[in-house]
Amino acid sequence: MRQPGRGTSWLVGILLVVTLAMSAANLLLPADSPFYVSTYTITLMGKYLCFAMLAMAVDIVWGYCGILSLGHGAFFALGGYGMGMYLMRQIGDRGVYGNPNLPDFMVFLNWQELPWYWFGMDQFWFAIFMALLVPGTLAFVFGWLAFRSRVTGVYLSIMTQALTYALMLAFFRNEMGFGGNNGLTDFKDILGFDLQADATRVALLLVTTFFVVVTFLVSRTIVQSRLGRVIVAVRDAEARTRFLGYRTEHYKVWLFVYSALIAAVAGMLYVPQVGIINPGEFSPLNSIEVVVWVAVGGRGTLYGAIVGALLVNYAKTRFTALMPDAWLFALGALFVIVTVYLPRGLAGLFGRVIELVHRRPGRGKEQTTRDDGLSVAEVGA
Amino acid sequence: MIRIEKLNQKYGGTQILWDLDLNIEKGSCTCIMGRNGAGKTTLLKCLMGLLPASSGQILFDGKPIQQVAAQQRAKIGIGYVPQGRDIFPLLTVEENLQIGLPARRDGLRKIPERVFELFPVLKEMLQRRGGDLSGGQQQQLAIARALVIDPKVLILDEPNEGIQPNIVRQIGDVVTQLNQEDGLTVILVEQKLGFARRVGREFRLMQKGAVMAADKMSNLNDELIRQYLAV
Amino acid sequence: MRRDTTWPFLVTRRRPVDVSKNIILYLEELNVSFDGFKALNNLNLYVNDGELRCLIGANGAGKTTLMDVITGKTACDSGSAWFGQNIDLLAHDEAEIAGLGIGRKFQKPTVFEAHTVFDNLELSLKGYRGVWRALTARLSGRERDRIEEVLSVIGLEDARYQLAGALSHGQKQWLEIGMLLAAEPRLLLVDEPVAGMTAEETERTAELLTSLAGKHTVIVVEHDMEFVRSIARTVTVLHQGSVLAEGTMDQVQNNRDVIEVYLGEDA
Amino acid sequence: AETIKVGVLHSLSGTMAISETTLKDTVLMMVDEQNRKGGLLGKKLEAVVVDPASDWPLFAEKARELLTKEEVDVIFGCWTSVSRKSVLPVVEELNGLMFYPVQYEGEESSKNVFYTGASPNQQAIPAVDYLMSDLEVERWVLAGTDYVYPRTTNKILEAYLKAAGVAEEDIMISYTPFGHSDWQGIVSDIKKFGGEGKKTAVVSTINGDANVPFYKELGNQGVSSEDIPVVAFSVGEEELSGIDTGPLVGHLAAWNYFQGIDSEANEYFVEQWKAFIGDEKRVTNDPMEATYIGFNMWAKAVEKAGTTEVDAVEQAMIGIEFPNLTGGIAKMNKNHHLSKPVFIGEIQDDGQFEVVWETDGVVAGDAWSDFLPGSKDLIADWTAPIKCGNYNTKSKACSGQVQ
Amino acid sequence: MNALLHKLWSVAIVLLLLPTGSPLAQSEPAGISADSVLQQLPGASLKKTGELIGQLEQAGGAEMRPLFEVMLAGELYFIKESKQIIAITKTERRTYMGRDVFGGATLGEFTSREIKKIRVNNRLRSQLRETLARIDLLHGRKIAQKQAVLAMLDDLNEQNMRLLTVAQQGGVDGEVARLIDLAAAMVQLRDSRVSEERLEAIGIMTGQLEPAVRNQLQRLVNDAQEQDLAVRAAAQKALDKISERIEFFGQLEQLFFGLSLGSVLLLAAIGLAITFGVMGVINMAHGEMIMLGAYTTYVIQQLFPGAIAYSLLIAVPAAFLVSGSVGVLIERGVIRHLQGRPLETLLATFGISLILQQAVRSIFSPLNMQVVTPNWMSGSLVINPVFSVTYNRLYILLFALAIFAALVVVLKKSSLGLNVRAVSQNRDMAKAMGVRTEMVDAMTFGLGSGIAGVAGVALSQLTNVGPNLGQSYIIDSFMVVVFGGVGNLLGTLVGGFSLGVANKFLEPSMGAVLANIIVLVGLILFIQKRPKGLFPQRGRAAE
Ligand SMILES: Nc1ncnc2c1ncn2[C@@H]1O[C@H](COP(=O)(O)OP(=O)(O)OP(=O)(O)O)[C@@H](O)[C@H]1O
Ligand SMILES: Nc1ncnc2c1ncn2[C@@H]1O[C@H](COP(=O)(O)OP(=O)(O)OP(=O)(O)O)[C@@H](O)[C@H]1O
Ligand SMILES: NC(N)=O
Ligand SMILES: [Mg+2]
Ligand SMILES: [Mg+2]
Repeated sequence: MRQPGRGTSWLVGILLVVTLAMSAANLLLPADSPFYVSTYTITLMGKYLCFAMLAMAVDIVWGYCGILSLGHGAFFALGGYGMGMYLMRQIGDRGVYGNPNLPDFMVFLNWQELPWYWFGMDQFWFAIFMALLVPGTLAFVFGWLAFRSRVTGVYLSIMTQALTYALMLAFFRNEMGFGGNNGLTDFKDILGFDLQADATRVALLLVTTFFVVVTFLVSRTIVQSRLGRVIVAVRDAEARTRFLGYRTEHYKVWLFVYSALIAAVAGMLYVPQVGIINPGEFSPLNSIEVVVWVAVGGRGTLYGAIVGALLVNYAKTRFTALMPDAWLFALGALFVIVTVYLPRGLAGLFGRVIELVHRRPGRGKEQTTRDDGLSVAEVGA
Repeated sequence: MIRIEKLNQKYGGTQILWDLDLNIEKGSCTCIMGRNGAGKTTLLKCLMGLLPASSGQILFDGKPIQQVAAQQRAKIGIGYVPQGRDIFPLLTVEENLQIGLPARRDGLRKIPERVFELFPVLKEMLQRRGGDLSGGQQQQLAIARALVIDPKVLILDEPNEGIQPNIVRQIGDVVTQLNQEDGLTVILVEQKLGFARRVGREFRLMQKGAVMAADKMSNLNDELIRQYLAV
Repeated sequence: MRRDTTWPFLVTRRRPVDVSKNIILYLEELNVSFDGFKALNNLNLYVNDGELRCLIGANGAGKTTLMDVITGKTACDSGSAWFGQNIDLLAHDEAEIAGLGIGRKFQKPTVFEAHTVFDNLELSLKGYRGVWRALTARLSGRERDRIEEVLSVIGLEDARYQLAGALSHGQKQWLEIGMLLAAEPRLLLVDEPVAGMTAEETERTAELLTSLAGKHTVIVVEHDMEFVRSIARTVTVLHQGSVLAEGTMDQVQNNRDVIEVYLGEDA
Repeated sequence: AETIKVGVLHSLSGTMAISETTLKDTVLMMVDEQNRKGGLLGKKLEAVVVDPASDWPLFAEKARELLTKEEVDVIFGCWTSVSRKSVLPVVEELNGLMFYPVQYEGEESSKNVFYTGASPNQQAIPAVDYLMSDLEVERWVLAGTDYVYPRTTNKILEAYLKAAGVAEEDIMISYTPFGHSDWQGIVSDIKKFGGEGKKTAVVSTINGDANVPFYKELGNQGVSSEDIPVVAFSVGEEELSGIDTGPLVGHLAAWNYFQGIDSEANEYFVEQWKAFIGDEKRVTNDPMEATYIGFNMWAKAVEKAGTTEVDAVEQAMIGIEFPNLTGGIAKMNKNHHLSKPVFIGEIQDDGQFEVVWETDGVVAGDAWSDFLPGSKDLIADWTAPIKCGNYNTKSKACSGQVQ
Repeated sequence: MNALLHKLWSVAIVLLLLPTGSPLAQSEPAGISADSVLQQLPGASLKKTGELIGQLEQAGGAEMRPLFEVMLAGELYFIKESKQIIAITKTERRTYMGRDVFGGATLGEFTSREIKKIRVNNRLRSQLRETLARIDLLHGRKIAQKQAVLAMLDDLNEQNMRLLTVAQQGGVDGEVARLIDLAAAMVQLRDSRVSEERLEAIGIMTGQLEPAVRNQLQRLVNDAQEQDLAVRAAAQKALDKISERIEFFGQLEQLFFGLSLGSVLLLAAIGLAITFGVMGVINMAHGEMIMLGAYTTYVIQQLFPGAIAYSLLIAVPAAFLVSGSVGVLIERGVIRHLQGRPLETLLATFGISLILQQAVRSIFSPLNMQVVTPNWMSGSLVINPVFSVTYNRLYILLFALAIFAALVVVLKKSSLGLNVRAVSQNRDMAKAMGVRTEMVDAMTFGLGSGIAGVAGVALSQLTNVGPNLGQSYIIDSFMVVVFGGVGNLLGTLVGGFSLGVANKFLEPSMGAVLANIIVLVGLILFIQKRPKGLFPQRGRAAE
């Protein structure tokens, strides 16, 4: 039986419709119309969707393959830096010092020339290429080393954390030539379009939505293919899978690289929309937060990852404004409550609701829950 | 000694035990048989308190114990040897045996010698990790471990799975010995007819989560076997 | 250092096993020890192609360890293990060995619990195991038939959409045997297949294994003597990590040593 | 709108909450006070507080939220430079108005931002002057947290010291990460560096959290302020309130304000603060004064302009004067930086500073340092005809950021 | 022989110097009276004050001691109106109690408006301290004497030499005598023209670790004017010898730093080794347990302001109880519901850590709290001038080891240890064996959290006590536990110390940041080699 991605395609539809409507409302309606969507909301939505992509990236490795990565922020940030470097070079001589060759932060710290790794970053295609190549290679090398040596479980998790932590420290160093703690900022335009123009922001949102949808569809294809089932098999009984002749480390490496690339693309889309990339993105706590989004949404389901990322970040936005002094209580409580009462996250809740609505006849037995909370329906989603 | 009435059990939405009744006499040695998936293990787990029953009654010495937690059931004298042995893999053999000591009612805090009399191999293996033992050794350890708590009832779930013939015999002897000399009530789930016949004095046949037949072992005839045990 | 080839990386991985001498498995002078404990002790064993070999021996004699060595799970301290004339098993890892056509059923049934019975079988189907292939694989009609066939052999037709995790112990045993069948390996290593099965089922398993022999080579480890007797042609008895006796069931059964360490008096 | 909205963009959680929460409360206090005085332009002020949570991209998002969703008329906010850099494009895009109250590295002047904290020439250079002349320091340890403020400040100081004839080998530079907590090795190195016969001092641009373990280690390794004094630019009364100051007596800090400075205005301010926060033990510090001056100047400018409209207020701000809490008058210059006095204080055992030196008058804050090659030709001037934050006096042009 | 020569030399110096005047200017030199100097003190500039102190020493000598002491303590004020100089003690109620500087008689309370402080800065303080040292050298205790002589080594002027000689004649022994001899040798090397004398002086100076010695030798070696090649060569040799010793002690110091950092890592990780290592809970709130312990220390110090010396001793059990009970609450309230879902404990405990941080922020303010270091924890154990061991680090190192030992005993000797392991390996089976699993869970989590709290007490002595305290240790803690091997306490010990030592040995050449990065990368590579950490769980079951 093919497991259908039932009840999930609608999510893609809703996303598309909502973002298109928002974009139209922003561009076509006058600012005083009650249906006008402010650029603030557009940008916010763009950011959320980048996070949703990142969440999917984590979910693919964690939810489906049991690789709990506490360092996916690293790939996100590397992608972001790639884009940031491009945007930085686009500033050209419009920086405060008017130096056409060096970014501002290099000028006032007395750099004499552009470090070699900045060369070519003024070409969009090259920057994108590097922004994929670097995190992809890092994921490959790290994954290859780790999976080949059969580093698993918490050991792997903590190593991913060490990885992002080491990168954070490295990028903090001003000698690295990435702007140290301040990172890269003050971008002006992308591909010749003014980054501050509403139309550019809307376009960025639409591009992001496009990538979220593509990621979703591709990932869904993957997890529903036999590959997807091998991956789940690896998660549950890696040794057994190996004895069936599957080179589990290859599966893991490629999945890890795929996931890292998604994270990198998310990072690339994130930077022009929020306007800054700095080493804070490498912080291990950031990566842990991503895992938390996925868990809240329901791991092992792609749409759960999206829903979790959107919900938690929306909650954060609202709470930090509504109760600036106490929002952490609310957010913390949310995490605790979801874990205790919704073992399969929000997706599990949906799943149950949907199940109640139309119990499907003809199935030999009902869904049975494994102790880690996965069931057939969700594994396929 | 143990009386089960109208026991129902579900995994999620799937019902496994259906209005199951079972009566075990004090001092008896009862063999529960049935096909794969009939619900034998499930029944024993309910009895041990490791699975919640959705309805029904379990009486131990006349007292209802559905609400009693598993650890308390160990203390009132139910010893359990699970299917698959479930040795604590990273504890040494000695530690595996010590775990049950506090549950003894007589306050003894030393592994009783009797255990080593019954299973001399264990004495040699005291300092090895339980998980490293071979299957048969683990099985012996599992029985020994259950005996440490000085139970009144001993529950064994397929104790001979994967055990070498002479030890199967030995286990059979031990069980008989415990039952007859020490007066221990024994509940045994067993698939192998030979062993069941040799050790058990009564039988219960299960099918689809219910007890279909109960009698003295001598009355287990081919007809019953074909009806309830053949595939 | 590999001596069989000068440029090992040039040799394609997939070579059909060469059984021209009619022996499919050579195990020589194998030693395995754990923390000083000798699990295998200068073990020598040869298995003919197409044979159904029973391996018996006391608990802890090293039968499972032997299978671990053959399948690449455990590295041995010394000795050699060849698959046919041409393949050095010690130079390959688990996945490669499985790819060479050595399948295994574990002593403790291990199946993919989050997958349905059907998917478990699908994943076990014989075929190329590469990542890309897995991504593009579609179940062919032939493969589907094969799965149905296996399902009926193992008696789990009704449970095909059930999660394997929800099967009972015995059902898992069957499923694992099914997975082995689906993979159609050259050499089957079956560790205690009838543990937890009823007499009837035991018989069925015996039939199944006997029917496999010839086309496949089967090594069965079992403690159920009736079962062994019903299928065995050659029986090897392991004791403390080495071969104690080998021969027909009758020979073995009357061997004093075997009776003493394994079967017990009046077996 | 019937109220004038004042946005407060300070972290209330995360690593910077420790410093920034105080500034949020200061703004709230100022808003209260202003409302008690009848508000501005006949309207009440309303504070809108958000929490950017020490998360730099979140600063940008929150700034946008304040400006577009809440439509605030002015923002008081940011502490770290990176947060300011993150917010900058947003306030410029949306033509907002922001007051930044913390000492910083300079090298910036935006039409939409007023910098009321010290720039390096109002803190670092006077401090080094004091050490050189009064304490006759000959060897220098420049110790900082590895980020842009210490880097820039130390670049400037290095150039300055070398210009003053200090040899290369008499300058030791050391950078540590944020929140560095194991100072054993570095303090031991400093001790060795200072033990070579010449009077040595440490110029510390070590950031907030790393200071407690740093000073503890100094104390325990027996480095006293008499052997090797430490002059810090990021350690104020608030930071000291979390440290057992006994062993630190005599170490120094350079600021534009100390709580201990005697003046009526200051006494009133301190009392008002303690009453507002409801804690007798709470202290005041330099960024609070900077907030205080900034807020009052803004209020004056709004009155002067008769509107809260950003362009009008921005022009009105220039030239506005307001009394410092420490006496004297602060003035907002054309480059959006203040003229303020500079004080050097020594730490006392009650966690307060004792002023041991002060500049004669006020020092005008430089947006662009004279000691950095890239910026020595730049000036900022937001009045006509230049109207530019980075005007090159050589090429007579305004590079890049033309408004 | 040497000693004899040396004696002679000392006597010679004394004879040489005697005519210049009595070494202690007890008598008042012409015209200057202490009183008149004192009158100039109010309102004097800092520079002027320095001069005045010199004059006061000349004029008043030992009599001025109380004045100098009050001044050094920053308690010297004058009454604005009368310009009278008084000593002031600040009271708890922020009022000012005046007393007579010399007599100590109480002069009543003053308000801050009536009086003004006589300012002292660093320079004055060190001048005062040197002055006091000079006074103390003659009638001080040994420690003061030693300090005084050490201070003088840097400045061997005539006045100081005179003082030293007098002191020596007054009878000193041991360390002080050695230092005075050293001073004499240094002067001899500097002032003598006779090659042998100078060589002999170098002989005495060889191997001495006092920085002044090294500086003088260094100067001599670098001095282009120095003609005497033999002396120069000897000086170079002496310098090399000294450098060699310094190098050795430098390594020793590095090792101690490493062990100390290791002990901090161990302390931070040890609680996690239980909650995470043994129970398998990915406890993101572990750092907050440490934080609670640190805050408990703060609260204890607030509750017993009079007993700072004992505050840490009280805080240890208190912190154990506080963090332990919070741990038990968390276990009972949340973790218990997550059985069989170990990975999700990450999510819940992350939420809890946010809540605890914010709670502390709301209750105690976001500021750092001031935790006082008791006297016995401050300062350092000076082994020689280039190697000393700070007491706080030393005690914390010992404390960490003690905690570790205690924990090992608890887990090995009590049934708790056995039960925890059994529960974590097979909960159902443990239940079936009569183990009260819920109790065991709660106790274990409580134990792990309690130990984290105790670690917090120690860390409060090293770092900020603020809401972010926990966050700064959580990453390192996980790293240490994993590096050592999950579930292995000894691994945590060895892991902590080796990471600490590695870090500290890399730091001098790499800088703190790069050292840290290299250690992290090393850790990642190490785990490739040993995927289960330093001390992996072994056996079949661990696979
Ligand atoms: N965790 C579970 N979730 C859902 N269903 C389960 C679970 N465990 C067992 N079952 C189902 O319950 C039924 C009874 O299982 P049980 O283990 O009690 O059988 P059994 O009689 O002991 O079989 P065997 O002889 O094979 O051990 C089986 O059909 C099995 O599929
Ligand atoms: N990883 C390991 N670590 C330590 N000892 C081991 C390990 N694996 C196996 N052993 C030991 O090796 C011996 C042989 O074990 P093995 O499992 O091969 O026996 P077996 O013949 O399969 O027994 P059984 O019939 O009971 O399954 C046993 O004594 C076992 O304790
Ligand atoms: N601007 C500062 N102090 O970061
Ligand atoms: Mg069963
Ligand atoms: Mg075996």
